Amino acid sequence: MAEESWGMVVDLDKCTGCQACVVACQSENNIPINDEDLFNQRRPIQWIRIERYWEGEFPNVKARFIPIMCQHCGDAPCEPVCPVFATYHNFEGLNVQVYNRCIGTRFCANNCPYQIRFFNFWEPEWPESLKNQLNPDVTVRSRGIMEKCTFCIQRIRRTGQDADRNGGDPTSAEYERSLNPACVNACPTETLAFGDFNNPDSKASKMRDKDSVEEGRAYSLLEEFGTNPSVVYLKKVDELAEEVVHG
Amino acid sequence: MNQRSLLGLFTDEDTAADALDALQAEGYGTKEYEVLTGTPYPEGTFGEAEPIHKLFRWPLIGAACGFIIGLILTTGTQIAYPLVTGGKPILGIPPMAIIMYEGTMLGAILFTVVGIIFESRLPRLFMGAYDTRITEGYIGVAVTTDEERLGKAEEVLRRVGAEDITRG
Amino acid sequence: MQDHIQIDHKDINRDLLSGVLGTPSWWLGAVVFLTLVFLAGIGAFGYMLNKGIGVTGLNRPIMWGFFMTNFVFWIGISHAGIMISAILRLTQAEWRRPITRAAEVMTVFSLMAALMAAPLVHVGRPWRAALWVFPYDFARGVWPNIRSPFIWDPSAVMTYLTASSLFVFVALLPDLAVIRDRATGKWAPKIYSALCMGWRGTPRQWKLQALAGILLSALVLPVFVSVHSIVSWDFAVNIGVEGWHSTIFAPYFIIGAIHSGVSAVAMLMAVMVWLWKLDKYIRPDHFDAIGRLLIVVATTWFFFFFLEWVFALYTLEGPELALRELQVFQWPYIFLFILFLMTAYFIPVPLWLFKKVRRSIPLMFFTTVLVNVGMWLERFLIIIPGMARKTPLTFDWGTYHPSLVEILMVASTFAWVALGMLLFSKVFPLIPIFDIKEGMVFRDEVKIGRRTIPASIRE
Amino acid sequence: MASESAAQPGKLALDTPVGVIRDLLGKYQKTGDAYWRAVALFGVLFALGIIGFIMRLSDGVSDKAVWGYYAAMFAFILTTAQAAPMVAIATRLTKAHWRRPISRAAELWTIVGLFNLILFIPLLWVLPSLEDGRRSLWFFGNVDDIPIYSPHIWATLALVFLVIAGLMMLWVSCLPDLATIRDNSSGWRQRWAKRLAFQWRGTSAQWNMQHHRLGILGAFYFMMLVFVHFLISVDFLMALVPGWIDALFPATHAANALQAGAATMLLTLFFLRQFGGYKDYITLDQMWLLGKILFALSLLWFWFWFSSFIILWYGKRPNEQAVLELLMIGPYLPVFMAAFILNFLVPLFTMIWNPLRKSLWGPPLIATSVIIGTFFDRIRLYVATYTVPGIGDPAVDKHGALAMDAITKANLPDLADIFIIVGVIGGSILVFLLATRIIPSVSIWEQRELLLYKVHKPFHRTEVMVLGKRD
Repeated sequence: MAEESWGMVVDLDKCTGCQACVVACQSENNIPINDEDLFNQRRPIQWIRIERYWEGEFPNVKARFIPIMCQHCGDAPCEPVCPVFATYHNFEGLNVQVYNRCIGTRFCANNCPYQIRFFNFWEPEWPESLKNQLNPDVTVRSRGIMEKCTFCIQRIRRTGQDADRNGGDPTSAEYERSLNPACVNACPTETLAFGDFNNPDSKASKMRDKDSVEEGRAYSLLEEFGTNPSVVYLKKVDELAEEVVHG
Repeated sequence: MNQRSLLGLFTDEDTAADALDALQAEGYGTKEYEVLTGTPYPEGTFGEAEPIHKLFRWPLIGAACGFIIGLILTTGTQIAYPLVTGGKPILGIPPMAIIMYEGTMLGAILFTVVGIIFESRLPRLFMGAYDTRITEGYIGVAVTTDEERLGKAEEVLRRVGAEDITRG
Repeated sequence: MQDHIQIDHKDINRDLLSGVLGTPSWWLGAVVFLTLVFLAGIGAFGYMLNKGIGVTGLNRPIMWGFFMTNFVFWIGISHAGIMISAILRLTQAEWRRPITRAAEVMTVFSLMAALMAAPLVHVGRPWRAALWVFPYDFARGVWPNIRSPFIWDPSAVMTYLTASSLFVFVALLPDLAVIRDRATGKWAPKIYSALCMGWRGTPRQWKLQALAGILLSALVLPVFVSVHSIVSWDFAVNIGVEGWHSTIFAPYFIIGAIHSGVSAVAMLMAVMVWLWKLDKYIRPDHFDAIGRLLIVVATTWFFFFFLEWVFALYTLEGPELALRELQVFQWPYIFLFILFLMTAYFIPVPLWLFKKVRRSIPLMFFTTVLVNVGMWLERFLIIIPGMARKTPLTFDWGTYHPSLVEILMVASTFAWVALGMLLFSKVFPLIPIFDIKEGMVFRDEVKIGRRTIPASIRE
Repeated sequence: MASESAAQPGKLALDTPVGVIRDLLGKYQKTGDAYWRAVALFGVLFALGIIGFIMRLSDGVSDKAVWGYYAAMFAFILTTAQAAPMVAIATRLTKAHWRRPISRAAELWTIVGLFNLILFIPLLWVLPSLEDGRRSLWFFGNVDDIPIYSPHIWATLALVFLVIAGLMMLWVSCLPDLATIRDNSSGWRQRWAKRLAFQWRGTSAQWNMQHHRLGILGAFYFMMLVFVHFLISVDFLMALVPGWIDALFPATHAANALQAGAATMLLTLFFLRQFGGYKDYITLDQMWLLGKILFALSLLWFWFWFSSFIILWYGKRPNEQAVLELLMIGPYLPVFMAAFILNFLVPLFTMIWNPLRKSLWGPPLIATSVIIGTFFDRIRLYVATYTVPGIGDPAVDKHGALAMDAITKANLPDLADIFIIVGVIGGSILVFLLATRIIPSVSIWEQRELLLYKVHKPFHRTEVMVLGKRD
């Protein structure tokens, strides 16, 4: 079995907070429509979300954006607490969620420091017009279970099959578009890069290595939890940083 | 041979004790007579023989069984379908210890209860001679013996001063 | 300390079986009312089953709410029975005699209430939880994950439930015999004589009965400690939630459980005195003794509460401080927090210091009710704010408003326990008859000069 | 049992007050050779300890690593000798009659507290101040707000109060006996007893006063004990390890102390019975009941340890992993295993065995194992902790979330350490031995009081013991 270790790199320097990734994710993964009502209930489902933080004092206030999706932690706190193995760690370094096993204790959601696990409080519903755009490769989750970013595992699998059929390495550049999760493909500024961290010439590895080695921008979110995530963030290069600090 | 039983009722402890002595004097074995009370008394209040029991073995056996079951359950289930979660070992000792502990205690308690019921010679299908006044504070001396020796016992109990005598 | 009343066994039987052989006038009404409340909760549950967890007030950061709070609360109450009967049995405290049975029975029913409160109700797909977690599901080949505290929970709670039920049953045997001898009618005598398995009251049986009390107590105590520890680990293993990941949780929850549980027993004693007119058996002395016990327990609990806080601040971590700030300074939590501190410690304990208070039944009832209000709030304040201030990602901080459904179901658990106790009291005596009689046999006094000191016989 | 010994011929009737007084005073006044031999032995050990201490001093106090064993020994005495009085206090508060022969022996250990207070002094120089950036209970963010030596100050004060409370308690509980000595003996004993007994005449007012003061002082001693363990375990232990955050630990430290205290008492009783000649007073009852308490506390040891362990093990944060590595599974694994076995496994599997539990030699044997276990426990805690570098470097101990970068290897005792170990143990036993000559090691008045409350009388065909309980 090919021992990939899927990972993602998020270059915060490039993120404009345009939310394209969020929309792409919604349509790719059959995520129910988050209408105003759901937001008021604080129950929207966004496998990837853009968190916006204000930084600095007026006049030089800055909006900081950080896209947060499932970090697919190596030592995921969410996994061991599930009584029914609905979430576990697979051989590709993915933190997989088996909807069919899930009974909805929401324990994993509590234990995830990144808060990227979402509970289906209601039976998901789509307006008639959108019924036909549901992605056939992705299960429609029923109510009462947890769900979260899968790194678009359906795309990974399909690419793997294609690669087997036509030959070639699924992690190589030729398959990049079909391998990439929806959010990565949708990102206009190439903030997000996806790939196999075990393959040194995959785009993700390159970005990570270059930045961590040369510029030392690479870090992972909430390191003090020791979850050892598969998502690497690259610090924002901020020429105004000094002013912000002293401003 | 067929065992019959009869019961003498006494109002106070000392007469009951006398009755036991008398029966013993008449050559009745300790197996043949027993005191029935509606409340616990300090051991040997009536000079009766101290009951022997093996209750303390039960919980130990139960604990052993429970522990083994717990062990099999925890290791077996995890090995049967090994899934890595949170980088923890498939056979993590601490969680296994918890469930094995519960199993051990459950086994110990179940066996103890069975042991208690068994050691107190329950359930008893045939009550034999019994009187509801015993739970009203009377003290009963029940004699269970062969048909022919029963009359003698009855006469002894009367002599000592039984309130009432019933045959069962 | 115990004042002396020697009561004829006839009268003891009559008094203590009044609830069983006869029916108090208020009984039926109470049962009907409680049943209605209980059914209301069941209805709410049905509605939730139909619509989904959405009908509760839960939302993204706050995934556990009233149900979990209530679950912990009832587990806590359930520790009363064993605490009282086991520990007092082992320490040969004479004043335990009238209250052990009621306490143990409360243990059983509150454990059922706990099972009602969380494990099945609060999950997203109860029908599957019932099937897949407990009992084990062999069909799918994949077994439950023993690394999950939610597997430790059922194993511990089930063990405890089994143990405490058997504990009650064994201690019931002699009393069942008493009822068998008194019961009238066509079926009652048969049923009771079947239940007491032909108990006759031989020395052997009595000796075993005494041994059973001690041995089972000794065996149940470790279970009782493990149960609440494990329940506390449901929370403490979470590194994701602020303020939960603390090593002190197990002892802290245990002592809190004992605090609320023993208070609940005192409450129960008052109710029994009032409803069944048992004041001849449950004396002011008993309230006095339980009051003293409560002072110690409450203060120990407060020490652990203090420790928890010290180490929350000791870490000096931003999120932790934010959580504590929410817990203590922000509306409505500030109100709840003050109410909790007052009711759980600062009103009752100073009152208990006075002998007059300890010996007055209404005051003890009042204070112990306060304690239980406080301890319910304590669980709420531990569980909810932590999730409301989860992790440094302030973007996702939230808040929680319980919905009517949750409130109804919480109420129904209270109704359930009360209902259970009432039904139990109709078929079995709430005060161990043989224990009372034994107490009178084993009671004696020592003469020292002009003074007679109450004494008890030790073999 | 008093009545049994009365039955034996050629013995004073111990169920009469006079008999008790004569017997106990006699035992208290005559001193055998064995005693002096013991005193000499432990005196030598103590001298060794002083030598070891001087050798230590030559290394200076700048490097706290070398003082690890010294700190461990201080903690060891704190957890054994200074906790032993709890046996007297707890049983007295619960009005248990079986305590009467043993409460005095327990209270005598408070004198050893004085010895331990002296042991504590050097640590004040060894331990870093708050300036060095270590965290402390008294330090929330800003060093300037509070004196940088506040941990030292508060801990010292608490310890002093603990010792004073102990000595007060001892004195109050001695008053009636001192009066007895004053009236029934001669020589230096009578003279100092006269001085200390003040005007004790045994009026009911005095008895009342004594009864209440004993209760209050006992409760106070317990609170101070818990508080001292709290301060020591946090400011002088946990605070030295970056990222060691264990809210339960102070309670664990105190609980271990209760366990070790009970064990200490069991051993004390054993020796008093075997060599002190108190066979008629210290009987199976005391051994058995105290053994039961020790058993319960041993289970408590495991529960507290596991409650901490499972959380750190499950949490898997870097700092938690490092702490586990340092204290349990790392270089000190053998020491920890020894502590675990001797403190928990041995008591567990021996005490469930009835014949051993209900014997005169069983409980003391288990107590020995517990005491040795406690010794190892202190070593793995203190020695390991004191060898941790990084205190004083804010970069390491900035956040509490940060872990130690590297685990240093186990620190083995050198000659000085070994001298200190034997010296401290010898010294405390020496102090206790000397104390038994000054104060009777079985309380006379409590024995006499027992005669009033304990009656053996026939009950129909059997004999029962009747115990009176004054409220």
